[in-house]
Amino acid sequence: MANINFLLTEGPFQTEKWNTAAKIAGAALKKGHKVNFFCYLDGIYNGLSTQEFADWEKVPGDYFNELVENGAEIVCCGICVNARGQQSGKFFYEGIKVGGIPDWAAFVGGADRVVTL
Amino acid sequence: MANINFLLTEGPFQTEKWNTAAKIAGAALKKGHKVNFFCYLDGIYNGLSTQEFADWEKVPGDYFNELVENGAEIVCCGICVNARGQQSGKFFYEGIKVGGIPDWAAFVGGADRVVTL
Amino acid sequence: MALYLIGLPFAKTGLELAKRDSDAKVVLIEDGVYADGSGFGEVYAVKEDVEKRGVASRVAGAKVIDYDELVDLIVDNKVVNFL
Amino acid sequence: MALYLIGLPFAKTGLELAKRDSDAKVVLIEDGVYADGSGFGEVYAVKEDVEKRGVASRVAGAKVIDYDELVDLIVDNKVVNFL
Amino acid sequence: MEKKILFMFLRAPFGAIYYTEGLRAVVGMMSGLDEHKVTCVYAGDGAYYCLKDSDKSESAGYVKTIADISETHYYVEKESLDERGIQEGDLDGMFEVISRDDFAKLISDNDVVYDF
Amino acid sequence: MEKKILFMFLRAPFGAIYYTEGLRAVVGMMSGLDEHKVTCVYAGDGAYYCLKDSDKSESAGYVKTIADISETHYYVEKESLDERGIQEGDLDGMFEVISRDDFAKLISDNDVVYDF
Repeated sequence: MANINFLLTEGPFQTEKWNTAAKIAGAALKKGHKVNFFCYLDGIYNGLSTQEFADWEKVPGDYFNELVENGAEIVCCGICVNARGQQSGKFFYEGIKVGGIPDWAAFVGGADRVVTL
Repeated sequence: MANINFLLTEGPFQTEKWNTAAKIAGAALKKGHKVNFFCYLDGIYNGLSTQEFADWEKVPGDYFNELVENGAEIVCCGICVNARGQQSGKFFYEGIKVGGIPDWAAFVGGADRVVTL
Repeated sequence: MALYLIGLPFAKTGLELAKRDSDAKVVLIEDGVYADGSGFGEVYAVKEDVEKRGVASRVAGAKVIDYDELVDLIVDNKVVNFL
Repeated sequence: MALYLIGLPFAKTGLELAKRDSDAKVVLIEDGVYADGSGFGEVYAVKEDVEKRGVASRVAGAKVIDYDELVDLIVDNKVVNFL
Repeated sequence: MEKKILFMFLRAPFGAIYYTEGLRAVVGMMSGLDEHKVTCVYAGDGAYYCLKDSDKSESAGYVKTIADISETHYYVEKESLDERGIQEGDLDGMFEVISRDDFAKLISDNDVVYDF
Repeated sequence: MEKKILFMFLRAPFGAIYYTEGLRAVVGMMSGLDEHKVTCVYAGDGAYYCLKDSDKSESAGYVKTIADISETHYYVEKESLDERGIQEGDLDGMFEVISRDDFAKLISDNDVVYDF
């Protein structure tokens, strides 16, 4: 089994990166691979548990929460979180952590593959 | 004096649209023009009063708050605000309002000029 | 008179359209200052964007303007947004 | 073996680089499915992206793959990101 | 005051959300008190949206609402199609092909011009 | 495990923030426990960052920190410069010009390849 690290630098809704990331990572988890994410720049908005959009059955955050429930580790850049006014991630899903670039560097150190989205 | 409506569809930090918008609008207000903004899509993140970024003296939100203090009217798309997990704008600067596309349509109706950023 | 605000990635489309407007004034703004605005009667480039990018010599044919001057142009012309 | 993930706006650069790698496998993904991936031995296009965009006939030379197959390719090859 | 508004769709669908949020905006513009008149034009990478087989399910509701309010044209620029190797036969019937010269005329005929 | 990482800077500065947040990331990659080795390459619209007169104040601190950790190369692709009409004399001295063939070799020599 492989260890795949994702770098996600764009937020929900605005582009479809969140969707592609969730789909690839979800498929990887089902196949038994280890998956972790570092959310950088606007990527950190994907951790919010407070998204509400009546047009869609599920909001982007739900997909990332599910990834965590299925064993993915998700860490968001704390500098980016606070710069973007998201208050240390206090409204993030519980399993989505706030950390720093050292976490990302460690993910890369342990990764067999790195995918950016 | 002219009435200038800005449409802002990108958020703080990720691109420099927020900076260009704040600079043009600030110059317009100083010249005595009427300025209003409709923040759509990621543009709504510019309203947050909770941005913290030690590298910069002022964060993007501060510039928009100043525009409001100097007479600009800023309305954010409520659907976008809630989709993006920003809870009806409860952490927005007080003068930055949450509304809908009808507000935007009314701004356009009264505008002499429309600038998108 | 129409004022074409030209940024990236829409510069190519915007400049092609502006060429078909005999009254076009062109403003290169943000990453639009990397675009080739030659061939227009009135071309402007936003000072802060030119200086940050170090492209003064590349926009030599354009009049470099500050935000005050840009506001005057916006007020005096219909704005066509390509940025 | 290297797997080039090709999206927009980096498709042009990414495909030029992939051409210089005799072991390159190319995956057109997201808006990358609009790019011309012809001329490579192994070209893939992500099914969900192809279908949403209605470009099946434009990527006729590519093998259309689902996310499961994409994960297998990612696991089996070094990933080069251009998206 | 009622305005004539041109919505230019210039970004590739579906990488960015503008292709559908732009149409949501069109509905809003037409249904406000001022009843603005809107015209849509697709050019650059936005022209890909006009492909017959592209997924229009997300915006179908907006297109229907727009049609209920008033007759609205959806144009696509011929030069953008040619540059992308798109034939007229590849297009969805709702889109009318126009030349770049006609696109330029649309810009001059409208009061407000949005890039989406 | 220590990795060899290539950071490709492909976006135009300063429209998007990647030009400086990418260098912040480089610092972090080099200063972690694994002490990854990083190489930077500028290509496509990213090549504009290499202009002598572009504003590097925001990233100067990162560049200094990177130099303090280990010798790091900043390459720029010749073909990207040519396509943009940039002469070698227009470049800041910290950037070394390489051919596209050499860029391809960098990709194959590194374990991880980031597009910034």
